[in-house]
Amino acid sequence: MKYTTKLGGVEREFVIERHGDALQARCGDKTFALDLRLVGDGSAFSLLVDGRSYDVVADIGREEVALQMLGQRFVVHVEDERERAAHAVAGNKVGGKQELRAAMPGIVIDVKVAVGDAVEEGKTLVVLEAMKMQNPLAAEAPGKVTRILCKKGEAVAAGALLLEME
Amino acid sequence: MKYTTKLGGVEREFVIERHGDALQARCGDKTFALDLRLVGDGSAFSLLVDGRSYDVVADIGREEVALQMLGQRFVVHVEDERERAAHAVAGNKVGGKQELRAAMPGIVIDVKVAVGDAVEEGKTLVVLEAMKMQNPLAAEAPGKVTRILCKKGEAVAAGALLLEME
Amino acid sequence: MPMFRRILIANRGEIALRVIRTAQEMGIETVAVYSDADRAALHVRRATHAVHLGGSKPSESYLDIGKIVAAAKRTGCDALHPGYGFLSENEDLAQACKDAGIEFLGPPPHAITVMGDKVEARKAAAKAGVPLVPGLQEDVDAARLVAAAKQVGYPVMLKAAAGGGGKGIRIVREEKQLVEAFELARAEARSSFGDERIYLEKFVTRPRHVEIQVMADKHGNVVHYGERECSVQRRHQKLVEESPCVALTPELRAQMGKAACDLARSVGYVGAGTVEFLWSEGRFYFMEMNTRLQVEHPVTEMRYGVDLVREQIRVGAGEKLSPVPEPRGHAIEVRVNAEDPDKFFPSLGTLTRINLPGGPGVRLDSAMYRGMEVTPYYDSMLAKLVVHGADRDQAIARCARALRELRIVGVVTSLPVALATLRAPAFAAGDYDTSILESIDRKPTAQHEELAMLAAAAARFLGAERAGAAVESAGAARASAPRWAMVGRADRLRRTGP
Amino acid sequence: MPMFRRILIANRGEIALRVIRTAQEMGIETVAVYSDADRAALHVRRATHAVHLGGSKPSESYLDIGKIVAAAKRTGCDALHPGYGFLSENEDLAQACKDAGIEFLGPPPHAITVMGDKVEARKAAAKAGVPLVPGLQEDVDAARLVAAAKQVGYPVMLKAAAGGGGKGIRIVREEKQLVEAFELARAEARSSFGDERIYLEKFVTRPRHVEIQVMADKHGNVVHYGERECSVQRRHQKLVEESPCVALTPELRAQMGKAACDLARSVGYVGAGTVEFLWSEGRFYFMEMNTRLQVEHPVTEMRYGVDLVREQIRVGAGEKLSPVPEPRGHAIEVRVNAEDPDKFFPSLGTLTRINLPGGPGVRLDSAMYRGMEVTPYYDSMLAKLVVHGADRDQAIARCARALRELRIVGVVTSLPVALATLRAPAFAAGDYDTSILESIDRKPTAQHEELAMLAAAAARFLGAERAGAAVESAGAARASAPRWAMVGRADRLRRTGP
Repeated sequence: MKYTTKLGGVEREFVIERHGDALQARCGDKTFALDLRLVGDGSAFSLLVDGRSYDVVADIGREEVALQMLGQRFVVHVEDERERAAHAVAGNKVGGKQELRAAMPGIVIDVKVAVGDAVEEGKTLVVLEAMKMQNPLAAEAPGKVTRILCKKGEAVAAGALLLEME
Repeated sequence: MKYTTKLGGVEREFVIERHGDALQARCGDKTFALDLRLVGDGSAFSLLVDGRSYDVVADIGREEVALQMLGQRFVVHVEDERERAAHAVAGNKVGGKQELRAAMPGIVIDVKVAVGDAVEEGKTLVVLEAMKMQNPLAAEAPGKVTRILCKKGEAVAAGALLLEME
Repeated sequence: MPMFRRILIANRGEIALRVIRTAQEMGIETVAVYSDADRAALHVRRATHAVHLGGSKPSESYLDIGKIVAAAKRTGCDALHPGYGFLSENEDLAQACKDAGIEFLGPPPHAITVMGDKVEARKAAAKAGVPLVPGLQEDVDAARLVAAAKQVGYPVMLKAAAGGGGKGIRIVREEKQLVEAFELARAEARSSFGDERIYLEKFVTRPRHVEIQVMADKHGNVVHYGERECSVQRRHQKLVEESPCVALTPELRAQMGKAACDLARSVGYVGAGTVEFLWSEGRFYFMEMNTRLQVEHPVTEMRYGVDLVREQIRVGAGEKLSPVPEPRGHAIEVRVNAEDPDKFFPSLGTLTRINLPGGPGVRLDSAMYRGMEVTPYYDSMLAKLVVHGADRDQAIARCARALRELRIVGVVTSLPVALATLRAPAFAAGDYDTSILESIDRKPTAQHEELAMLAAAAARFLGAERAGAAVESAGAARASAPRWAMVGRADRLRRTGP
Repeated sequence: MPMFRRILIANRGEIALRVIRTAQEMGIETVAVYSDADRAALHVRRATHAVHLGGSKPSESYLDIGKIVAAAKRTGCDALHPGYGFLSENEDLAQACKDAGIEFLGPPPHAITVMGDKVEARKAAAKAGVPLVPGLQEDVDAARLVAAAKQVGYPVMLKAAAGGGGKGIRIVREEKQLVEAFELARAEARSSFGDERIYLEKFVTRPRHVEIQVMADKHGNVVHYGERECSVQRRHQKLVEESPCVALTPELRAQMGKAACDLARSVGYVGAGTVEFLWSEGRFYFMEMNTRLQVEHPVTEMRYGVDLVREQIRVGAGEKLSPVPEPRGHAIEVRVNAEDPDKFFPSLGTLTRINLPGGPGVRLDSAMYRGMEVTPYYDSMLAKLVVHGADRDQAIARCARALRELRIVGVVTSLPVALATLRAPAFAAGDYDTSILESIDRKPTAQHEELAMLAAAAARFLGAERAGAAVESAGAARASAPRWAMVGRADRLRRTGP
């Protein structure tokens, strides 16, 4: 199976194949001998790459795999070849909608923008208080605010839609 | 629900009832206010008895509940009133058959009895080697050896029937 | 006075558990209190008794003095430990305990009151001969400012009395800018805070946060257990603490220890307390005194082989202080918070996997357990990892090793920030100040990123193989597939559409 | 000689992990080796490299010198750590390493050979002036026996040279029984072992097992780190170890330390070793020397603040011994085995839940993880819990506290035996010998049994309520019911029928 992975602006394609007990991964002209083994209940695995050992904890989402390994946390975007083909067909639209949702229950301390505002990437849109801390929620990409669905002082539930941008 | 519990030769009956959020247990003329809460995945629970706190890990079998609490391990025989009624009907036979099974894979080092031997409680029947240690398997009750299904030097699987007594 | 029979712990989380552990070792019973959210919390399960207080909001439970004191009376407690946070520095609780005949395991109410007021605390420190950041606080006018600034030396800071958290601060580098800056600052303070009071302080360059652990008994004895260096902070929250502080000379350490003890003695202190100082260019200045056990007290315990909670309980019961052992080696503590390591944004969820570190020189203080929900009601600290080594290099290497062993799944944690700090050359050299976190590069190497991409592809491959196997073996799949297939958390602003 | 670049660890389980931890802290890479059963073991996951050896039987993997040395060569290792057990006291491995130019992190082959042979070891000890249990070993006949017995004093023991594990031992209390007993013992030995050699030893009353930890470098320096008391044993397996030993006076400790160092020096020892003594009535006698790191080495590490594996690696690389720090407080280790606490019968299964202890003064060395299978291939030790306290009472209380925090589900463990030992009056008083486990009462109180019965009924009630809820909410049930309803283990002879 071929996997397209993206991390920090870099994209790599890996072809992983099983030959009996052994696994092989190819990336360009490099080849790796893999040995993979699930540990316990399956959110962790032991990965040997050419005899080097990595203790990996993985949280596998639909599009993203969040990994704990090497003392770091990586969120890698992964598509297998079928998903990639499906996306290629659906793609080619320009722009896109951004939704700002509350990741946790909290209180809206401030709304920093108004409908119609053009905002830069990183601009704080809403300030949410949760766990004794004020958390600025920022735009992930530039765009224009199209809807605001919360107001200052309001208590919001986890997952609540706070704001939309285009 | 009424539960009959047995431990170390002592038998106690507990009637446990729910009144809304509160639970009440009765044992003879004693009454206890209970507060029970499962912890995480459910093999552990927090038990408050009249405000006293117990951290309990439980392994619930069909007839026995193995508990870790108070720094000890208890294996309590529990029947609810339906099970007790069913057993009462099936019961009243005299004697019983004892089976000696290998609790783990191992090698039979010695068979200490022969068919027809009358043995006391605690008499070593078979010596099984596993985990670098020799483990004497003893009779749990007095009886007479009726069948021997293993022999010295033989490797046996976990659960294998080694010997029967009556 | 005999030892206590039963202590109520007016707190939750790891600090409640910390107190329970020592009480248990001393043969003293404990009463845990809990909110709705904490019914199954570890401090409830490990205490000998537990009392429900009320709703999950702190105001309905852990901050309700009336409920807490009533619980202590009802359960026959003869002492109360306030932990840190919540009501630990509340003189009303201390007073209510006193009135109820329950020993409050902290200082007398008066000491809490004095140290809780910045102006009073400064006055007490000055009276006890503790160095303060030089400046001008009272009767401020332009002429007196110019004179004071000349005396302390430029640069100086103008601060709004009503400011805080970095707001209302202005740095002045030359005398000719001072008067104009003062007028501007005053106008700004008036409009921002409705309070135009301004004061002047020497600008402290490259400050380090260094604090002294003190302990006092009821017989007039006050001792200290050396210092803790707590300069690794983000948003004024400490993240990594160590002892000893590489910047202190033995002379300075002795001076700071004496100053801290003098201050404690001057307010009739009893129990554990911490005097916080700013260190800059070889000098130290009083910041404030925390009249309770600190989060980072285990750093001191590891170095001195002492149990500070035990000492708190002992002096509360009227016993005399134990002798202070000789310190040994080097200790480091790392706080592990449930928060995004990039934005320090709290992360909520259920802990589905916890791998704890172990081996030589490693201590973990935590009330987390598998299945625990991280809720928005309380602070985000999940665990404190504390290590001890024969020297600083070994302690740093050990801390990094243990941090790599610690895995928490279900929320995002600050672990990578701590590891990056330990790896940072400035930290390794010991040459850092309170701004260190701003300058640390946490970008993974290209090689590590490639490995992560390979691992992610491998994880997907394994997942797909297992999904295939699951169809063949429904039994095996039921046990493991749901967890494996669990969709990742979405803590971020998601993009929808293509 | 420069520090090593990469160490192969010829072992598994917690000791392999122990070595990996220190190597990682020293910046040295590690190569784990593993059998089929250990592919997902923690030592494999935490090492920087891993090499598969073969089948799960030790003879196919961890005992195969050829495979191990080949793996070390292939992976470019410049050192090899043997751990304990397996090949750790095998002179052939030490020699094979030497021949391959790989540093064996243990003594030279000659020292292993001498100490591995009981007769040679006794001779070496005698030559080094180390006290032996008095008796008669050579040229034994009736007349010489009578003379020897008179000299050492009754009672005496007659032992078959080919015996072992308590077999072939006969106690003689009076001279008039001696010759007859000798003839009987000789006949018995001939028929039982095919070897009629008998020797005589003084009967050592109420013996304690006390051992000295030594360390030697390649420059002729030998030091010791005091003693460990290891008398709490079942089937000659240690269960609880502590340091210091309450029975030793400072003078005796110094004598034993010197004797141990002298013996090590006399055989050209290098690295970590332990000299085991019997202590009885204020005297000590040489038992044997273990030419490797002991299971219980963390007891010493906790008291001395030293990393013995680090010292092993350092002296292996040709460095000089570090100075021995002053010992502090009291340390206790408890081994937690997967075994029935009544019959010491091994217990196999999958670990479904692990709650680890924490807080002050607690160290855990373990390679267990949730989901791990306990197999019959290797020994049954799951974890070592080590605690440190300011004094013995605190250490005992702390150890009991930590043992209560430790929960393991999936196998039956020896935890209750350890807790009962800590509670036993003889242990608390320090007045015990190697027979202590036989006399400890482990029967729970009637009150605890009643509570357990109530808890069992409550567990059933909760299970039934959840099963009811599961029908209503299939989703919730799928996540939790299988584990909850898991059938208990059946380790015992079951009765079938009514």
